[in-house]
Amino acid sequence: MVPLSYYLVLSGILFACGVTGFLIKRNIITIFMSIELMLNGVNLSFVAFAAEWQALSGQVFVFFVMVVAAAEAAVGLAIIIAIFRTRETLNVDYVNLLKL
Amino acid sequence: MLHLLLFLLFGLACVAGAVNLLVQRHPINSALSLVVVMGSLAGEYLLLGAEFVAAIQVIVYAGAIMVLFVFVIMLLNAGEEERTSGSRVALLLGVPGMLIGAVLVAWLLVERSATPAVAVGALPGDPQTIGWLLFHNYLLPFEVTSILVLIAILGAVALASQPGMEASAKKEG
Amino acid sequence: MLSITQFIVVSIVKIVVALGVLLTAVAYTVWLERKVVGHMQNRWGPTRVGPFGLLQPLADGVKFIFKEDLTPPHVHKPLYIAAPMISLIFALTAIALIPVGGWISVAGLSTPLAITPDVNIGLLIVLGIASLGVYGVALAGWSSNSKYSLLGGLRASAQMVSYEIALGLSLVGVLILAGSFNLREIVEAQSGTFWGFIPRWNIFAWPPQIVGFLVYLTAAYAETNRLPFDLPEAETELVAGYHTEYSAMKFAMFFMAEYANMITVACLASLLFLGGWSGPVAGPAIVRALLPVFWFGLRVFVFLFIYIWVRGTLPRFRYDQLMAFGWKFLLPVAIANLIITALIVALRS
Amino acid sequence: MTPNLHLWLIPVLPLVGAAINGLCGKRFTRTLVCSVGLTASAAAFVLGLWVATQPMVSGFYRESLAAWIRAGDFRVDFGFYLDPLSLVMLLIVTGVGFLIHIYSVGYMWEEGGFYRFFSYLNLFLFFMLTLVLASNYLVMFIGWEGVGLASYLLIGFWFTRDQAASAGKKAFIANRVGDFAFLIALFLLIKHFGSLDFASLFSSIGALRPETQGAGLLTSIALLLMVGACGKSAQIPLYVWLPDAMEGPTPVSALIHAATMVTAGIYMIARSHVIFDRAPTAGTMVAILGTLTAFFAASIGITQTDIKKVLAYSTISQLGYMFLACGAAAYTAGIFHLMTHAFFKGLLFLAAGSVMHALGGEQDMRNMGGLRKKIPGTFWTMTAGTFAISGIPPLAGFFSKDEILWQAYASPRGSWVYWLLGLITAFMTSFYMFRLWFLTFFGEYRGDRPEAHAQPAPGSGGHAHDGHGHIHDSPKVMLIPMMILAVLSVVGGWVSYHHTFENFLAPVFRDAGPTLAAEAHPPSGEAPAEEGGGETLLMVISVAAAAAGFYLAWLLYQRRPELPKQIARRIEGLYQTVLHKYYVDELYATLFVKPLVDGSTKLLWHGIDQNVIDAGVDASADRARQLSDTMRHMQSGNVRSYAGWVAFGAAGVIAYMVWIGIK
Repeated sequence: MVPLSYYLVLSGILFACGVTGFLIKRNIITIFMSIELMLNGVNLSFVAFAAEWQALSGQVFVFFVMVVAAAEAAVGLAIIIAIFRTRETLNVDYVNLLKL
Repeated sequence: MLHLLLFLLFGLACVAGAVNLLVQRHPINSALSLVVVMGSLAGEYLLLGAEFVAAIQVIVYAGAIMVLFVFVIMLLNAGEEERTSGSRVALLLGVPGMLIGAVLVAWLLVERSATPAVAVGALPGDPQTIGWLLFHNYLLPFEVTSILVLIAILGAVALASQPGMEASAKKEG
Repeated sequence: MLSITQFIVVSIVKIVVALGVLLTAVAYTVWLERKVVGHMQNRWGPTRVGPFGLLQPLADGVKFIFKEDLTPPHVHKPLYIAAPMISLIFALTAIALIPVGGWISVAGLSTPLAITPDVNIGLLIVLGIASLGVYGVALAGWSSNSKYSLLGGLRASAQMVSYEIALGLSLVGVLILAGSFNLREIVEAQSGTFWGFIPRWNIFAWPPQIVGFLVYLTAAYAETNRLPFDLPEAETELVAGYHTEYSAMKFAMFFMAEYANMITVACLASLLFLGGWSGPVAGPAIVRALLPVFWFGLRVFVFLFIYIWVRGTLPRFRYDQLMAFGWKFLLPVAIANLIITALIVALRS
Repeated sequence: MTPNLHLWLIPVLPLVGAAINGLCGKRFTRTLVCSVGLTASAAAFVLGLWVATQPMVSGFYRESLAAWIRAGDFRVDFGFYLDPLSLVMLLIVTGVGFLIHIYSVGYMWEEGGFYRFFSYLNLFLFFMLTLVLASNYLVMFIGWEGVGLASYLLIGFWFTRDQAASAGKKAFIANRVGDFAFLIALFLLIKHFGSLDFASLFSSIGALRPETQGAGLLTSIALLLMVGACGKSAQIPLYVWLPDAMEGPTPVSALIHAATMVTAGIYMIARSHVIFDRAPTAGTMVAILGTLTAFFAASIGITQTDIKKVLAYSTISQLGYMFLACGAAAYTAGIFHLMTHAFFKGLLFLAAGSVMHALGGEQDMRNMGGLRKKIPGTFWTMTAGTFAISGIPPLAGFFSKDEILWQAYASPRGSWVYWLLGLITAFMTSFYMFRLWFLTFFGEYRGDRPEAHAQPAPGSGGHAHDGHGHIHDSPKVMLIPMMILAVLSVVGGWVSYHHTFENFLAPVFRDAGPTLAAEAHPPSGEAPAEEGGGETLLMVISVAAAAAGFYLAWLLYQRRPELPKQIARRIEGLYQTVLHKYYVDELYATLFVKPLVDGSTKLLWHGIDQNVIDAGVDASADRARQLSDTMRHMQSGNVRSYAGWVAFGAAGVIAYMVWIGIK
């Protein structure tokens, strides 16, 4: 028997790691991975809450999250390729033209 | 007991993978560590009884999405990321803020929340039930997400296609 | 029901047996391939070592083991070493889910003829593990820091991800008919016959999964990088593709992984489409228990032979043809098959 | 009950015509344009005649189309109201309007903006009819403002000419003063009687208790209404716009500034007679104003040399007569004179227009003369008009003016002063009219251009519409309306024979109000006995005055043309003063215009607008720019910075919610 809060804390840690990655990583691809990490953390909390409330909806929503993640990955990677094609770099710190 | 051990095992794998994703400087290492995270998350799902979710997690995330990442990394031949200091805000505001938030939530969860203990397979999510839910109660969201995926596919194709490619294709065809 | 210790002991026994059988099968599939292709091309194939060169695999193994294991410079070492292991591990793990027969009871212990007990999402897990196998190839290609390998890895990852979809969709028809992910249940759903003589296999069932079967077969060739889809290791273009830089045991691992994968998909094919181990059984108990395994092995052998046959016959695709074929032909066909099956089943019920 | 008359159709038809011509007239041919315009006005006229033939039970007929304003128990309808008074106005407006439409076809044929002109004319008809048919003060006010607008547009018809444009503006602004007073009067009415509908309003006023009747309220309302009327009807002190309005095309002067619009004020006073009856002071004020206006305008008219200016001042003084009549509570006489004046003054303007037409836009009488032979048609019609206005029996002007003079003397509100001034005015009227007549048609032609089409004055009058040079009479399309009007102004007076007109209008003015009745009592005792003799006597006197005017004019401008110069030299100062219209324009310029312009330039424009408003706006804009100049550095374009902000904010939210949760 494991207290549910452990699962939640775990998902929180994963999410936090994702945010940190987004903040400190420079490589666009890695940043995308951080986003995936956050999504996974959220998924875990979904499943955990589903277990707590005995409601399968949580698990169903995980699928929706996965689908969205897949779509996001597809588009995002395509964008990354386009960026690399034009700017010859994957470092977000060099992709900062959109400013005043 | 065994349950707790397995939870800790997979959990530690998860955290290790996540932290490794942060500290590794080469994207492909990060990608692999993320694969580890996802695999062990599948383990956690199994512990919670969501077997179908676990399987899909492995197939879709580890088997498809991450392969895509690796593929792109290989395609763009991404090297080590150089430590440019583009943003002070991210370091000075973001990281501490995120840490504060995480710590607060964790503290609240552990100290203040009276969440019940869950047994192994607390909520068996077998394919039949999930599928039934997915195609009855959540039919509309399902269809909407399918449309979303379609749009995503089109967008990806449009984005990744070389500017001159259509013309050359016309020439050949 | 078994106690935990009994369970562990039985499992270990089963694992050892299975591994032995599998590796032997792998070795002799190689031998078989060389022989068959040789005869197809009007050659002898291996003849020197032992009768009909039956000991050739052993010789190869010894050679692999004693070869110098050299690591090229400028490779990404950890991944370079890890890659072959990854492929082999996943290839072997996939087998663990495959049931090869009914239940067997030895000394009062009855256990299913599969390493793992029945998992009700067995098929999904097999697919998942198979889909993980691509990492080995991709990483090998990337880490060995050579353009041939890199291209091989790229091709492998793209090709596998693409064909995985067609593969999965082609199976859904069977799943609809069986109504379960459990391989054993799927097989049992195919027991019996139509009108007494046609076996109730999925390729004969109503609606027949013959289309799904063919799609599966084709996609499986692509998944296992076999001809006519062996672009990742196309000798004529990319020396040896992703394992150009590998030698000795590491190379052997890739080799074994490839053939293990072949056997896995062959097993899946016979389980899903050809009624698994169903077949006439008679005689004493032990024979009753082992005959199905024989029928099963027979089917697998047929599939392996077809593999080799195709290899000896068909030329290699061009890469764009490969992709176009996967996305523009296989996938639509698989979807059509799925839709038709679903419709018929829905109308019938 | 009376049949449904569909009064609303009468104003709407011209509106439709105006819309058609105004919106797509540019692409029409001239024939099409004028056929549209004429059809609209003719239809209105015919409808008016048909309405006139309908029997009217209970003396009036009203219809309400829709509720316009509903506020509590106060409501205003889009309603129309027909009683003998408005019927008379309706016939005058549509009839004269129609004739002048016809005339304009010939007069404006050569002009640019032909469709514009007819669209404006129809628009004017619409508003004027709205004004006269209104069933409450607010709808009347719509028409009131509308005719102002139409007159502005038409005065400035040749807006490329500076005088024309400024004259239009002058008319508009002068009218604003009156409209302002009119509005205040309406507000007072709403405040104290809670209604603007004629019927209910007048009944409630009539129901006022005797001691409050004639009290300050009604007087002030009446005075304000009077100021409004002064603006519209060009009375002292607001008459200055009318002479300048002559910049517009002559048909406009005839229709708007002689026949119809300027009489709106008189109509309005007559319409609100119930109020004026109960406000003797206001009535007296009206009478005094009217008398003075008549007198001064006539005296100015004597010295003017511009043919249209003379007619303009004559119009003003005739309007003064009508005011005098209304002030003397002799509304019937006022309306009667209004009608006849519409006939002969419209005729005179048309004739003047035709003269100018013949002379290629020449307006100065000193350059005319001896046109009797050259343009006989114009001459004879003009003659009829002149005799009519001068009050020579038995023409129209004689009856109406004589009626007014008699009422001014005999009505309970009248006095011999009014009568005397009126008489002198009558003398002057006939003098300057015959002066105009002699100068224009007799003697030798003094024009410098026998070929009257050498270089026409820009866009004035419908000149030069044909190649041949000599002075010629106007085409039929212009002459026929003039002849009809001539006939009308010859015989128009007889409608008052045996008081038919009076009896016809009687139901409108039946409720004369107790005060007036009381004032009326003493004379009414022996009125019948004294009436016959006194009236004949006064009649003879006024005719004599007219004859004297004729003789003097003949003497000065026919027998001894050199005399006027000598007289002018003899009384140089007076002459100059009168010639310059008593310097009223200059007076107004110094009194009102200049302070206004200076104040708004120095204080409002430079002071407030530039130094306060603009400065404030600019300052705030500068502050905003500086602020955003510092803030914009937040937008570094670096994704991670944004993510940092987001994470920070999220942390804040989480902290807050945790705090809430554990509290």
